[in-house]
Amino acid sequence: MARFRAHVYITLKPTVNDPQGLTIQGALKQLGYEGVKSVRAGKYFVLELEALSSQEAEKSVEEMCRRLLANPVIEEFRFRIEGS
Amino acid sequence: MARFRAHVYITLKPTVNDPQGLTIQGALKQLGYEGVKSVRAGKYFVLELEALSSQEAEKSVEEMCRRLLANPVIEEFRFRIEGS
Amino acid sequence: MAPGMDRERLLEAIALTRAEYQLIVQRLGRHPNEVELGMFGALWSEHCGYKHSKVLLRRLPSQAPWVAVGRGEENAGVVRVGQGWCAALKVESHNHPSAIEPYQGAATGVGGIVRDILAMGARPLAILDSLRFGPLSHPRNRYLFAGVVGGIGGYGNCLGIPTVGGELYFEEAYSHNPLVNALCMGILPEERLVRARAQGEGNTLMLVGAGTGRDGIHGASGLASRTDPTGRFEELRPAVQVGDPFLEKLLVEACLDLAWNHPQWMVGIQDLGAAGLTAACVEAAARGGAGVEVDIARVPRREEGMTPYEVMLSESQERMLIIVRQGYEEQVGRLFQRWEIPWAIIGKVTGDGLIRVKDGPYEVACLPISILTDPPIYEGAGDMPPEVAAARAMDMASLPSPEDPAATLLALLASPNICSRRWVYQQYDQSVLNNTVVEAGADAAVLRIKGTPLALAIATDGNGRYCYLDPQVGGAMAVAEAARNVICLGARPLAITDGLNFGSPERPHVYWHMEGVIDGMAQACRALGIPVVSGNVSLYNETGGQAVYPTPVVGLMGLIEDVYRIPRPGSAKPGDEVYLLGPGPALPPQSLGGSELLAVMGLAPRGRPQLDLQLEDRVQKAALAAMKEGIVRTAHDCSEGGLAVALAELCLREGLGLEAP
Amino acid sequence: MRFAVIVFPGTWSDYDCHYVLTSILGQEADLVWHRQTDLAGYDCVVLPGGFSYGDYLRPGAIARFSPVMEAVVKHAQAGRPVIGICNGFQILCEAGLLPGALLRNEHLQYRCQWVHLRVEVCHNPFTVACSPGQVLRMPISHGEGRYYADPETLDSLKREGRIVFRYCDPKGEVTRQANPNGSLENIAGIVNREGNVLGMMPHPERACEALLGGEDGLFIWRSLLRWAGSC
Repeated sequence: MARFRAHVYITLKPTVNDPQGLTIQGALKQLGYEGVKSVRAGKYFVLELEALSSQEAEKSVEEMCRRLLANPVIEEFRFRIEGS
Repeated sequence: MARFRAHVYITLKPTVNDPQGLTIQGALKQLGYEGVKSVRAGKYFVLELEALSSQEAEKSVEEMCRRLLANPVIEEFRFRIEGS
Repeated sequence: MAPGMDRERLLEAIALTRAEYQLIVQRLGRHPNEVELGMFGALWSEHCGYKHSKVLLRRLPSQAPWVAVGRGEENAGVVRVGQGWCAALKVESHNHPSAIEPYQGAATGVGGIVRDILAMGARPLAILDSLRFGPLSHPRNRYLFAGVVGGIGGYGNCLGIPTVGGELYFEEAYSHNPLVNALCMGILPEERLVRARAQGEGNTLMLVGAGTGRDGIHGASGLASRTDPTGRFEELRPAVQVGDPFLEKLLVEACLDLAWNHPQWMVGIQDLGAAGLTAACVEAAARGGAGVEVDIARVPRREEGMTPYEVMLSESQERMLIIVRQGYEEQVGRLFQRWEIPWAIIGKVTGDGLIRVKDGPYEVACLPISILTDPPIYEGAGDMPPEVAAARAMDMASLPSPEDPAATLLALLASPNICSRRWVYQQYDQSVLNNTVVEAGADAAVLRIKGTPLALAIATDGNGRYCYLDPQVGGAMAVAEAARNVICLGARPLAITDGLNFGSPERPHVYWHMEGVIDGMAQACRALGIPVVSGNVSLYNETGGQAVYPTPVVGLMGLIEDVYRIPRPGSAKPGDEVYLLGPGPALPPQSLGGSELLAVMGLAPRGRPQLDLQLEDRVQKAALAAMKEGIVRTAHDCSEGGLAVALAELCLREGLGLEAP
Repeated sequence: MRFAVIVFPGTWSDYDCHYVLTSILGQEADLVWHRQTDLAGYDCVVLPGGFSYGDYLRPGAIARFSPVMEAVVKHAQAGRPVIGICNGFQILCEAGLLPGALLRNEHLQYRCQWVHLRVEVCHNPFTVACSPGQVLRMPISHGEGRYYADPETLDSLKREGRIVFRYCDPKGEVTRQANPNGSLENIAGIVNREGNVLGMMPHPERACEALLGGEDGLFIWRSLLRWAGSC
């Protein structure tokens, strides 16, 4: 078994409105950061996992995202894996 | 002015316990992913911003994280910027 | 929705039949264009047009001296409760979106029902949630249950409105179609009553709140008006969106600031719910007997490149339409500015009885309001399903009596349909606004009206299994039980809002249940003297031809004259005597029809539930009279699980034992 | 005594605090919109409960930048009392007026229930009318109420007697079962070094009438009145 670290990024689908992102953008503007054109808020997970190979790690992280970590109705996911 | 995209990653400091991460790890185990040794839950923001240069973009994103996006008492932040 | 899509696929997408299309062409005298057809699809949908239920709903009594705004008139029903105060009441369903995305589906359901109460100029006082899922043994149902409860709490708690009651059932019949009905109750001084009427030629239409996006396109006509033979809802996923309770809280405060402090600046407030801007403008104009002109180029958007069709049908949440009196636009704009809410003038009231939609200089739609608000009405034909006839015929006398009654009682108390609901309501704020006298967990919640001795008791009831076996008796029991629940807290039943949930009305078996339930409710309302002042009908709750139980959700509000002298949970003392009012304790086996006992014994529903309305009325009046005399410390009603469970629950609640001969 | 009840976009206990202060305690209280920048003339500032800015990003993370907060900081630095309830406590921590942070409840759910609090110290404006060890009963209603502080901060809070309330059982025992959200050492309320700024998660304004379930919340408001009367 080898140790891997997976970085998972969950974001709302582009078609889904993001009131939290809008509110944060408003706050940044109030703080003087006029240059901010948009903010999208999402989730970030760091997983430490053991797997036989990086391919296997990739496969199981993909499944974990599809089955649990992301809500397919309103969210999308990306991830990258480091052999640690 | 040039357009930049900033990816901001906010994580709890290691000293702060993370019940959400523990709960997700438990759920993944129930789904059969025994190989998952730990899960840390955090936030992921994508900012579209205009700035004169990438250095300026770096500086303002750093400030935004320090002043608003992360709470220094309990959180750490990293970010990377793409010139889009 | 690609422009120029051929008519056939467009009709299918907006759930209009060919015959309905022909009717439009005939009444209009021409073919409607694409935007116009979309508007018809929305307003002639089952959800907005009540095509299959209007005939039956007329049977429900809706008049009483204390009714200020009755059923069908406005966004919510309003009744006078005394000392110059009125209460607004409405229930709404968000079943289909919650089946797709439980958290946001339920959350936006709460947002919608709160805006209906707000549109009457009422301060929202309490929320109740009436929920039904498939058995918890199935992971999908656990996911839906946790998501819906999370969404209701997430939205309601952020609004700062207490969620103080409701009901919860788990039945196989709801596995593919959970029911999520949300009720809201509000109060207002009678002179601040607002009507959603676009009237007064030249008055201004002002859209306030969130930006408009492509959310929920076909929400009204797509989701809620179609059966789902192959799980086709997945395709309409963008129909579900993320609610923004923060913006809605600002909307509540701003609209009440306008209605209570500056009523002279406006003539009406209308919520944007199903069918978005189309329904809001048309319904407000219809009530005002006027016309409207809307320029969608001035509608603030959240997405680029939206077509007129999309802007008129978008169901983006947290938006209200204000009909501003001419000349006060600036003051109203400043008021919403002060509350940090975006606003935009999007049109005006006209006198020609038309809705005229413009996109800058171009006119994209022009339709008579009278045709849009007059969809075809269908009368169905009912037919008792054979499996119901069979279940009723089963002999109840031959039922084995449980060998170990104690173990059976424990099994009943542990059954998901009876056990404690604390896991749910401890996630809901119970006491914000400092009005909650009796919190969730009692027979009904009680909320006081500050500055008066008055209080309002509120409960919801409705057993789908009873209605499945005998719709008449089941419908009547829903009303009777809701009345009993508020009476347990010393309140006189005042008004009902009913959430009706059925399968496809085009199927005779479903129509037989629907007609029976409504008749039964009407009978009980007449016998107990309680008017129905508002409601909602949700149809097509079925998947693959399998419909949910016919499920009426009766939200009933009662009036307490003196909140300091009501029976309250936890006030029984050792030595107090316990009286049973009504039939029993020995009852014929038939009374076990559709009971929870049979379910716990693993038996399929059978027999026919029983109810004697005249006796029910006498029991309720006697109980209230005893409470007025001040001789009742606390009370509880018999429902699922019968007398044994009622006595056990009473002991648990009061923390005392019971000796029964 | 004159109270300023601050109203941020999304606050909802402003009405409850204002009602208790005026209708029950007969004091003067104004609802002050978060854009106001002058709090001169007020004896006590109240940061009420609610979901300021919808609790987006973090509870209180955005409200702390509201224009009124500068005046709140000045008020605190002048030694005058500031009480932050629930969201108010979160805002005070985000603004650095109080140490530590309020994290998501350990069971990851919103929790509304009546709790018992043990009064740990009484030499401050908020509990001067209480006796040490006294048990108060009032509601909590929050999703992020788990108090956290690093070990050094915790030590200084203890050494300087700045922990004012701990969750306890009806008899006053500080137990694990009595902790409704996983807060460090059952901490429910703390004060700053000078003792004039209090943050607490439970809602005293919801426990001021027997009709609504309890009157122990009055001890805190009456302490403020007594403190103002004495100095």
